[in-house]
Amino acid sequence: MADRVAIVGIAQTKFAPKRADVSYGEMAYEVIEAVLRQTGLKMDKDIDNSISCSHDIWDGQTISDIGITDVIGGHLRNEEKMALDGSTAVYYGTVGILSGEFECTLLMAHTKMSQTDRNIVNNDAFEPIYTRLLGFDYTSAAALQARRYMYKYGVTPEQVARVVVKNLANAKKNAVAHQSGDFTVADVLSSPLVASPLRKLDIAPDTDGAVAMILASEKRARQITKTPVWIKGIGTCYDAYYLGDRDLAGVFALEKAAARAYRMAGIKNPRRQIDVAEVGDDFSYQELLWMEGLGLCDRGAAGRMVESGATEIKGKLPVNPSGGLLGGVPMNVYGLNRVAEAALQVMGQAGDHQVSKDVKVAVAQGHSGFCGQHQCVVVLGKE
Amino acid sequence: MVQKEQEWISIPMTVDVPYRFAAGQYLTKYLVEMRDNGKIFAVKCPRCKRVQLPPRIVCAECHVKNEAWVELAQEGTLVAFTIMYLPLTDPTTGKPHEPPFVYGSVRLDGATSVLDHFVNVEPDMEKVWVGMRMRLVLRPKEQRTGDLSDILYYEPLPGQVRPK
Amino acid sequence: MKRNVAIIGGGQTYHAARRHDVDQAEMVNEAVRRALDDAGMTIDEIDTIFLGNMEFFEGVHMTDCWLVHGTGAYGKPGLKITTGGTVGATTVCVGAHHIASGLFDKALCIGFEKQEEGDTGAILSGVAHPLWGRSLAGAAVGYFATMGSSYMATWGATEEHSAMVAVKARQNARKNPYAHLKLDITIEDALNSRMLSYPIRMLDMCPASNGACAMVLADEKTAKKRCKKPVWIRAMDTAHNEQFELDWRFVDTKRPIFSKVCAARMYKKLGVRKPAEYFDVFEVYEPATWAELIWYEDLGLCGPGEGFRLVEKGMTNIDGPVPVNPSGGVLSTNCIGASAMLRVWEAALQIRGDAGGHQVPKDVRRALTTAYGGTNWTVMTALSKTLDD
Amino acid sequence: MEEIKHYEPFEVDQHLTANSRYYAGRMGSRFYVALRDQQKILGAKCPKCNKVLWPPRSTCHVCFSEMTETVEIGPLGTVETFTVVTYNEPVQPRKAPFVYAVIRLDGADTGMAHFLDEVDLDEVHIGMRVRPVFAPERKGNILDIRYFKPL
Repeated sequence: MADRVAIVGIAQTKFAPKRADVSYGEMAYEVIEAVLRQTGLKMDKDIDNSISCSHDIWDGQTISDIGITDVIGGHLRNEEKMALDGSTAVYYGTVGILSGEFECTLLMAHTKMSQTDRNIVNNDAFEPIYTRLLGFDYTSAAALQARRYMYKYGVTPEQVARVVVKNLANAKKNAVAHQSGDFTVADVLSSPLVASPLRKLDIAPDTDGAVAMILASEKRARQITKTPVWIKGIGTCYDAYYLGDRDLAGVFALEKAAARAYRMAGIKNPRRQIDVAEVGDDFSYQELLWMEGLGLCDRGAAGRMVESGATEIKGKLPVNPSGGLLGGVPMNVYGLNRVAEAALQVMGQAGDHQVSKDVKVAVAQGHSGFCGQHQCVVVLGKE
Repeated sequence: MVQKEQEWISIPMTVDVPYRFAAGQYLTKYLVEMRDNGKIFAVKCPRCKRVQLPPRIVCAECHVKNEAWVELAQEGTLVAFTIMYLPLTDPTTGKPHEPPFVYGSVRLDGATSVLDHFVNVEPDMEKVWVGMRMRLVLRPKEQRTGDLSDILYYEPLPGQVRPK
Repeated sequence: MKRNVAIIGGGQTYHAARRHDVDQAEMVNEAVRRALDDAGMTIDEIDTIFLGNMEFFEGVHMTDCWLVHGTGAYGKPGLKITTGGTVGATTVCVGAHHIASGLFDKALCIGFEKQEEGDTGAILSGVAHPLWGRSLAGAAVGYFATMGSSYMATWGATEEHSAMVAVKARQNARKNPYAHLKLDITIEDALNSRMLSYPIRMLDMCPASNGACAMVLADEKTAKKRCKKPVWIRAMDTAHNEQFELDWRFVDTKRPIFSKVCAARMYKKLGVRKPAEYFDVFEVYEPATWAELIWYEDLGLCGPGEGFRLVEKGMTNIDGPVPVNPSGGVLSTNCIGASAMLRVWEAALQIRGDAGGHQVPKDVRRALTTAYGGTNWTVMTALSKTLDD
Repeated sequence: MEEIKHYEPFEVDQHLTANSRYYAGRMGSRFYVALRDQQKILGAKCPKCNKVLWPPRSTCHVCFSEMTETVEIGPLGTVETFTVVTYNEPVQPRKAPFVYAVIRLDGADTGMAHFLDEVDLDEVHIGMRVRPVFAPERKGNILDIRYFKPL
């Protein structure tokens, strides 16, 4: 029986625009083998169950956990697949251990975006009766959200561009990122227009890669590691589906997911209690929107906060010190990578992109569906 | 008065998603060796010694990485089969295989796994049986592309009589 | 598990080959409303919602997001699960874990498939590895055909035995108003149905159905307060099989098999020694007739090679000593995402005594259900009438 | 053991192609029949929230009430947000550059995502008043509205 759940191991591939050398199962094995080696755990003796996150349509395989059954230890054992963002593996893994059914759970998310076309795949997430034939994809939908958000709160293109400049500079210090560099606001604002107001550098690049993580009950965690990262709070929430149903400048689902996670974690004032945030910036402006949804600043204030430098790696409240998703992380892996990076900050093992302040509490956020319809929040902490 | 039945609207749509699949480290060797050299390679688990086809990175039973390769003989034994009467569509070409045809699982000598493929015998329960010895027939080299369809079919070794 | 979990309500749609009158959300909503009515709850009382669906079969990516108005998930926590044919049962596991964790008291689990909307044949072929077998298009029929021929060759069963399973399923389905294939067929009809892949004939296979199932799960306190006949989830387990070695079809294999391994773990958890006596009814996931016979053996209802004798003697009939699939099973109704959940819900109905025309004529205190999917995977669920059973 | 030999990455192109047919259901069928036969745009009215929702649906996503009443909305509306798309994909029915917008039709409480055309790309703005242009031959799908254009 467990009352607390900890992250006891993390492994990530080096993210790359394309991994032609491996199948998705082999790519998954890289991180599974690494996380087992890191923790000294044995698949058959120590791992009770596993949870994967991916989508059949991305993998090009009906029931695509077939392709990772062998490497994730599924043979004659328990594996369950969440067809949502990778953060939900942490969410459900935590629930499973709290239920008393499992003590040690292996999580893994993977996607090879290079093996298909993201806009064609994402077009299939638009339902066929009223929207799919119009040709929407996640980028064009995000552009509608970006415009509405910037209009409603007077967020400037320069403020949004600052997110890109910050994250790509941070990504230089992150060994697993594949897109990074010293860019100026002018560079971002002169990169090619994709779907106004979004430009090329505003959009997380196509990426192949995988992330694995091991969760354990308190008892097991103590045996496995000296630096467990405790999962203090978790929350998820669905927003409405249709673009026209939602307040696109709003953060309805994220606020609710965060409220649940914060209540569980005993966080009353996120601005003061949270030391670092890793949020789902698959589009630059979303970092601002999600910061507001997480209560890290007032509604509409995130742009000014980024401008002030407060979210820099050395700032008062660093956001995406890893370089975020703009540094290159595959879809569906997004959220598990967010949690992994937040956990590394809590452990003090983020390497060159470790923030300078002491990290006691970190928050990670992942989302699924266009414009962040399904939100997942994970609060991590030290002892 | 007869009420007009409601018309139910439906919207036809073709979902077509392109993929470029990477065979990966293990299947690449299998497909390239079969295509270029007409050889069949399997992997052998260092712990349980199972000889596995297709070659794969992990022995699922032992959770260890497969690193040893073995070349298999191209003769084996029919383990199970069916006579297929359905014109099943090959999703990669969109064309059906002409029924009826025999489809079977053959354990190549030296392998633990079976390899399923067409069996080139008359689709007649009297002409095919479990335990029949088979030979694997590849396409001519110039027609091979690095796909499982580089194997044309299995054919029975000559001179076999159905056991009583 | 840390807290006891009960099924306090459920519902299903009528299952059919065609549902031109509803879109996916409307169809799912039918099952959801029935489940809520059965539980005597409003959607506002539900804490969290889980959707199981194999969206590739409909050709829609992220059905959980689209269908929030049908499922009631708007503004609520929830997850989407896709694990193949097992998904309905996995969704119940996910729901049960959430209740047991103490984080939630009332969960709604939903499984559905609207198979007519997609391209079942193309998507089933996609189960094969893209570079290993997909171009050969053996599909599910070929797999169960080799299973059937292996079973006959090894144990001496005949096509009559699979026909008996085919008839039992469809005759039971006639007693179940929700079932899809309610066929008044005889053994001769089954034996004369169209040959698909020897020895599998048309009536040996499951249909492609449209339908949905939903269940409300709750913790012990809520269940005892709100429900007259809670059904308790006593144990759950999942076992997969590796990607390429599909040995379940070779009935004489010596290798460990997912189904037997999973059953052994379940029986150990529950202290079961004689499953045929311990459980009063079984709902198994049989996509083909031969699979049902093999389930009998793998679940230990009889010895190896004796499964066909059970059906021959009528032991697994609705009024037999070991009733299996009184609902008509997957052979009569297969809406993939819902099929495995229907097994659990039908077993719960038997325990409540609410199965109506297909209620087995005895006191049902315990039930076992299985699921089947992927490359030979299963999820098993054991239910009981009271926590003392 | 076989000597270590290097193999170039081996990749294979395939398609997964599925022929689907989607049913619009109770509310969807009413919407498309009215659009196709009368060039009318219908929303659904929630008996509890009193909100008019587009697209019409049988359950209110907010309060879970069953909805059976449809009301005519639009045809005029207001742009709530928009984007100019500069790239082409096979799934798009129009050639780039084109404009997507979310349009709040008069009388509706939710927006409709659709195309905007016959408009100077520099002049599109939030708050712009627009009206629909219907397809001359209507088949009962969302492209029966070709696009919206400014008043």
